Amino acid sequence: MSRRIIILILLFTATLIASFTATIILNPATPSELKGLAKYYVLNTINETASPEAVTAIVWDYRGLDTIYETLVLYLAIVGGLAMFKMSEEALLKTRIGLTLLSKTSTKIVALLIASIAAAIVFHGHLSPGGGFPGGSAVAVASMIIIPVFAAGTLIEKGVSSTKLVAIRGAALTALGLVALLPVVKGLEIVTNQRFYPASILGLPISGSLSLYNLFESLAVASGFTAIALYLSIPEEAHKGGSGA
Amino acid sequence: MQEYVELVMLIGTPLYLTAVILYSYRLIRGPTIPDMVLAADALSYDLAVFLMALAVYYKTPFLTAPPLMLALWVYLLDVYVSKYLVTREVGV
Amino acid sequence: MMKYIVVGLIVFIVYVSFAGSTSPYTLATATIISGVLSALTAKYLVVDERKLMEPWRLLVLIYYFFKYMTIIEFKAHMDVVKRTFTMDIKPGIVKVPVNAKSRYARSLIMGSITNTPGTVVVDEKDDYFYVNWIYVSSPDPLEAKKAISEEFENFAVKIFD
Amino acid sequence: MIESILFWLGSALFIAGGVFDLIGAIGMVRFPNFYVRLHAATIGGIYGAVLPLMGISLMAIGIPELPGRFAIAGASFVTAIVLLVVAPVGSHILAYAAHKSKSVEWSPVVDKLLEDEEK
Amino acid sequence: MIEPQVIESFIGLAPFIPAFFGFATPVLYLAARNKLIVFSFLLSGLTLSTMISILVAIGTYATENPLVFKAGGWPAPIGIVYIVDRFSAVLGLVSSFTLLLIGLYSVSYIVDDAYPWYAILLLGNAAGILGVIYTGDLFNLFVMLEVTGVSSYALVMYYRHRADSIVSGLKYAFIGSLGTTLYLLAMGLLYSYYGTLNTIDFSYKLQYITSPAHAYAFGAIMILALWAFSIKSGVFPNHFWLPDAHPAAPTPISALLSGLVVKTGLVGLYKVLYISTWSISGGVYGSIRELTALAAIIMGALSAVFGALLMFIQRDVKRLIAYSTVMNLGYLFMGIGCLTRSGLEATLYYTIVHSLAKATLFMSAGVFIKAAGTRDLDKLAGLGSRYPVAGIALAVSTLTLAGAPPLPGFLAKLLLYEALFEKSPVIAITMIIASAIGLLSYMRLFYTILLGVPVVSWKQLDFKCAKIVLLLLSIVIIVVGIVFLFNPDFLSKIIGAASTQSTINIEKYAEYVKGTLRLP
Amino acid sequence: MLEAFTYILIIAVLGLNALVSIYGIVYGRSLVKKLISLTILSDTVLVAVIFAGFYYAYPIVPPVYQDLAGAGREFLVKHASDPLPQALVLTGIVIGLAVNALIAFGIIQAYRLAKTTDARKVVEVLSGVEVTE
Amino acid sequence: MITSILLLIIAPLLSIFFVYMAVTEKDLLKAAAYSAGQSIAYSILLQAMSTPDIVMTYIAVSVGLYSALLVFVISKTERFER
Repeated sequence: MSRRIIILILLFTATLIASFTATIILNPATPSELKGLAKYYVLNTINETASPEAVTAIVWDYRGLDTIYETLVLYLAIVGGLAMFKMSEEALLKTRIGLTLLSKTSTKIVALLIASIAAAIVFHGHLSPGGGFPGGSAVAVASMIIIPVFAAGTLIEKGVSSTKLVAIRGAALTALGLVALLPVVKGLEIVTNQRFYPASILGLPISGSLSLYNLFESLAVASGFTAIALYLSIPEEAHKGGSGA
Repeated sequence: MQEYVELVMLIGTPLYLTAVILYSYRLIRGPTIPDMVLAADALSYDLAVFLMALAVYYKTPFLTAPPLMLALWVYLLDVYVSKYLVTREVGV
Repeated sequence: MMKYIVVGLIVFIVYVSFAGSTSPYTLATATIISGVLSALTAKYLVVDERKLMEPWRLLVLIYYFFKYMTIIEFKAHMDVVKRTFTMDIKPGIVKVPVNAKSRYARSLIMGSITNTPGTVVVDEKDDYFYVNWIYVSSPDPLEAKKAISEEFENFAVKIFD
Repeated sequence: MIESILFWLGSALFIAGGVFDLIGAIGMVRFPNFYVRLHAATIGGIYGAVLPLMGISLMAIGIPELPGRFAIAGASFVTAIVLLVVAPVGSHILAYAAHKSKSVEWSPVVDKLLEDEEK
Repeated sequence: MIEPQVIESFIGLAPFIPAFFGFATPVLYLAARNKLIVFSFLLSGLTLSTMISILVAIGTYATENPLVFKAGGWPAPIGIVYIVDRFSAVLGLVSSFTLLLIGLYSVSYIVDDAYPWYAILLLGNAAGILGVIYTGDLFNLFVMLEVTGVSSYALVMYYRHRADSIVSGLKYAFIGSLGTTLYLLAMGLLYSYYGTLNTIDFSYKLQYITSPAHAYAFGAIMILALWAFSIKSGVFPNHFWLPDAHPAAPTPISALLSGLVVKTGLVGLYKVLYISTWSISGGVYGSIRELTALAAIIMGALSAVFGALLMFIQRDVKRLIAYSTVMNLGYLFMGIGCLTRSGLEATLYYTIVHSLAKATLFMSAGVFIKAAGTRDLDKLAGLGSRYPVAGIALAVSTLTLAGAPPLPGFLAKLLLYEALFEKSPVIAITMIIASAIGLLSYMRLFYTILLGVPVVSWKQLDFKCAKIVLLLLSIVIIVVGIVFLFNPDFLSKIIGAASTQSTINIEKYAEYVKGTLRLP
Repeated sequence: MLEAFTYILIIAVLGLNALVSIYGIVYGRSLVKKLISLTILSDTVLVAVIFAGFYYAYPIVPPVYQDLAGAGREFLVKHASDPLPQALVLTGIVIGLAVNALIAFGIIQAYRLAKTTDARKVVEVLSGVEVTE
Repeated sequence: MITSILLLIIAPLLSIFFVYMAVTEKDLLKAAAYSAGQSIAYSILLQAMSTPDIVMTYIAVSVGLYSALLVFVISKTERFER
C-alpha cells in the first residue's frame, strides 16, 4: 500500500462524503428543461438551415465562423509542426519492419470497413450525428493504423508525403473558405447558407452548404492527421545525422 | 414493449457495469503495460455493447456511432503501444 | 474487374447498413462511395481474382462463421469459464505446424485461434504458429495441432486456398 | 409474432453476453499474469461483445415502435463485424509485443518460442 | 462614399481574408516554390485586410452607432456578430497597418527555407488579432485568442535549432493554453447561468437576472476572464513567460508579439469590463465589477514597477525591450481598470502609440542584431551611426516610449497620468516612479547604440525592405505625435469620440445593438 | 434526491479532477507529464461545459429530427440535449488537440536539443545559451 | 431512468481514479494508458448525457489521437520520469 493509493482512497471517500452531505444539506433544484437559446435552435433548425441536426446546424451555420477559425487553429498547429520538423522523409524508406501477418491482413480489411463507415458519417453529417470532423478523424484512423502496421515507408513509397498532405489540407480548406466566401458576391455575409445555397439537389437533401463543408472538412482533417503521424514517424537516427543543435 | 426493454436493461445494466468496474480495477492495478492496454481493450468492447444498448433504451437511432468509434480507436491504442514495445520507434 | 465489383459491393453493404436507411440520398452517396473506394483499394485487397469467381467459397465461409460462433466458440468459452472459477491453469507456448499457404488463409486460422478463448497466437515463423495455450495438455506439435487448429485449417484451406 | 421472438432471442443474447462479460472480468481480475488474462479478455471480446451486439440488432428489429430500428440494427451489426475482425488482432499483437519486449514475468509449462529464439 | 450598411456586411472579411490566404499558400508554394511569390501573396492578403479595416474605421466615424456584422446573417445571440465600435475600429486599423509593415520587414529578414510556413503562421496571426479586436461574441473571442495563441507559439518556436526558442515557446504554449482553458470554463459558466454568449445581450441579461448563485457565477466569470487575459497580456503574476518568449522569436515576430499579440488580452478585458458589464450600477454585481477593475489596476501597477526594475538590469537588448513590454502593459492595465472615459481615452491612445513604437523599436534593434550577430547590448555600441535609417527609427521609438515631448509618447503618458490621478493619486505616483525607472533604461539603450564607441565588427547588410518599413514607421510616429499634440481638436475627434462612445454614450450604443438582436 | 446527488457529485468530481490536473501541470517533473495533465485539464473543462447545458429528462436524446418534415417537435423540446454547448465543445476539442499537438512537437524538438524532458533541467539549458542570432 | 442515473454516478467516480493515477504515475507510457482510461470514463458520461456528436469527436481525439501522440512522443524522448 503505497502513499499514492492511500491519498487516492482519501480523495475518493472525501469526494463521496462531501457530495452526500452537500446533497442532504443543500438539496439543490436540478435543471429540468432546455435553456431559451437552445430551444430556439431545436425548434428552428429545420426551417432555417434545412438540416434536421441541431448541432451541425450550429457548428456550420449559426456559428459557422467559429468552426472555420477552429479549423484554422488546427491548420496552424500542423504547419507550425512542419516548420519545426523540417527534415527528409527518405529515412523512412530504408528500414521497414512492420508488425505480424495477422495484423497486416486485418488492417487491410479494417481500413476498408473504416473508410466506408467514415464516408457514411461524413455524408450523413447533416442528417444524423457526425460530420466533417468525426468522419475525417475516422478516415485518419485508417492511415494511422497503416503507419505502425505496414511502416510509414509504405505510404511514402506510394507517393504520400507530408508536404503534399499539408497542400491537400490547404486545398481542401481553400475550397471550404470559398464555400464560405461565395455568398459575398451576391452582397450577403460570409458563411451564409440558406439564402444562397439550395436545400436539395434533384430531390436529395443536402442542406445547402452544410454537406459541402462536411466533405471538405473531412478531407482536411484526414490529410492533416496523416501528415502529423507521418512526420512523427521519422526515426530519430535520421535526425541525429543531419541537423543537430 | 417499453416495459420489456426496461426489464432487460434492469437485468443487463448491473452485469455490464460490474464488469466495467472490474476491468477498470485491472486497468488501474495492472502491473505491466500489456495488462493495462488489454484491460482498456476489454473495457471498451464491453462499453461498446452497453452504449449500443443505450440507443435501444433511449429509443433513438442516433447514439449508435460512438460505440463503434470507441472500439476502433482503442484498437489504435493497441497497435501503437505494442509497436512501441516491439521496436521502440513507431513509424518503422 | 471482378475484384472491383466485389469490393464495391462490400463497401455498399457496410455503408447502407451503417447509415441504416434506404432513402434515395443514402443509396446515391453509397454508389459514389463504393465506386471511389473500390477503385482505390481493390488492388491491395484482392490477391487472386479467380477465387472470387467461385461462390461456393462464400457459402463455406458463411457455414464456417455460424459453426464457429455457435459450437466451437461455445465449447472453448465453457472451458475457460470453468477455469476462471477453478483456477486450474497450466499456461505455456506451444508450436503448431500449419500447412495453409495463402496469406488470407493463414490470417483466418490465426484469427480463429486467437478468437477462441484459451488459445492466442503469439508469433508466426516459417510454417509454425506459436500458440499461447491456457492448459497445455501436450507440448508435442502434432497433438497440439489436433487440439487447437485442425478444424480451422480445414475450413481455411477450403475457403482461401 | 416473429418480432417478439426476435426481441426475446436478442434480449437473451444480450443478457447472456452480460454474464459472459462479467465472467471475463472476474477472470481478468483473478488470473495471475498477462498471458492467462489474455484468454479472459477473449471471453469478454467474443461472447461478451460480438454476440450481445448481434443480440441488440435482433432486439432492435423486434421492437416495431422503436424509431429507426433498422438503423440501430445495422449499426450494431456492423460494429459486431468490426469487433470480430479487430478483437483477435488486439490480443495477438499485445501478446507478441509482450513476448518480444519480455515485459511480463511468468512461469510457463513450456515456452517453445523462447527456446526457438535462443537457438 | 460607401454607406455604413454596406461596410457592415464586409467587416467579416477583415479577419477572414488573411485566413483564406493562409489556406491557399501551400498550394501556391508547391506550384511556384519561390520566396518572392509567397511573400507577395502574404503581403497582398495583409493589404486587402488593411484596406477593409480602413473602410471600417471610416464607417464607424461616419455614424454615431457601432457597426454590427452578422455572420451568416444571423442576429445575436443566435449567431456570431462582430460589433465594431470606434475603439475597436481604431485598434484594428493600427494593428492591420502594423501587420502589413511587419510582413514587409519579414521579406528581408527571413532567409531560411521554412518561409512558406512562416507566411502561413503570420497570416493566421493576423486573422486572430483582427478577430479578437472586432468580435462581439465572447466565445468567438476564445477561438480568436487561440488562433493568435497557436500561431504565436509556433512562431516563437520558429528557430528550431535553438534551445532557448523551443523551450521558451513551450513555456509560452503551456501557460497560454492553461489561460485559454480557464477562459473556456468561464464561457461554460456564462452560458450555464445567463444563457447567452453575446456581449451586449449579456449586459442586458445582467439587469434582470439576479440571485446569490448568479453573483457567485458572475464573480467566477470575472476572475477567470481576468486571469486568462492577464496571462495573454503578460501582466504581473503571469508575466514570467514573456521575457523569455519575446526575445527568442525572429525579430519581426518579437515586434508582432510585443506590439500586437499582448494587446489581445487588453482588448478582451475591454470587452468584458466595458461592453458587456456597462449596465451594472451598484449592488453585488457592481462591487464585483469594481473589484475586478481594481485587481486589474493593482496587477498593472505591480507589473509596471517590476518590469521597470528588471528592465534596468538586462544586458540582452531584446530581453530589455521585452521587459519594457511588461512595464507598458502594466500601464495599460492600470488605464483600463479606471472604468472612466478619460481612462479609456488614455488607454486607447497609449495602445496605439505603444503598438507602433514597440514594433519599430524591435525591428530597428533587429537590424543591429543581424549586423553584429549578437544580442548583447554592450557589443552593439555605436552601430547606430552605421545604419542611419535604423538609428533614426531607434531614436524615435526610444524617445517615444520614454515620453519625450514632441513625440506621441509624451501625450499618451500625460493622458494616462491625468486619468490615473482622477482615480487615485497613489496609482498615478506609482506610474510616475515606474516611468522614471524605465526612462533610465531607455536612455541607456539610446546612448549605447547611437552614441557609443563600436566594439565589434559588423556586416554590411542589404536591408531595403527593412529600411522602407523603418522609415515609414518613424514618419508615422512623428506625424501622429505632432498631429495629436498640436491639434487637440483632432484628438478629441478621434480618440475622445471613441472613448465617449464606449463609456458615456454606451447606453445609446447598446440600445442600437439591442435593436439588431433577436431574442429567442 | 438521486438527481441532486448526481448533480453535485459530477460538479465535485470535475472540480477535483481539474485541481489534480493543475497540480500535475505545476509540479510534474517531465514535460510529457505536464502535457498529459494539460490534456486532462482541458477534457475536464470540456465536460464541464457540456454539463452546463445538461438537464434531467428521461429519456434524453440527441437534438436531431427523425425526418425532414419536422415531426416530433414537442418531444424534442422536452427531451433533446442542449445543442449549443455541444457545438462549443466540438470547437474546444479541436482547438485543444491543435495546441497539444504543437506542444508535443515542441517537446520532441526540446529533447533533441537538450537531451532531457525534465522541465527544470530544460530551463537550465535555456539559461546557459549564448545569445546570438 | 435508473440506468442513466447509474451511469452518471459510476462514470465520474471511475474518472477520479484514472485522473489521479495518470497525474502521479512515473512511467509515462502507463500514464498515457491511464489517460486513455480517463477518456473512456468521460465518454461514458458524455454518452449518458446523449451528446453523440461530442462522443464521436471526443473519443477520436482523446482516446485515439492523444494516445498515439503520447506514444510517439515517448518513443522519441524518454519513458520514465525521474
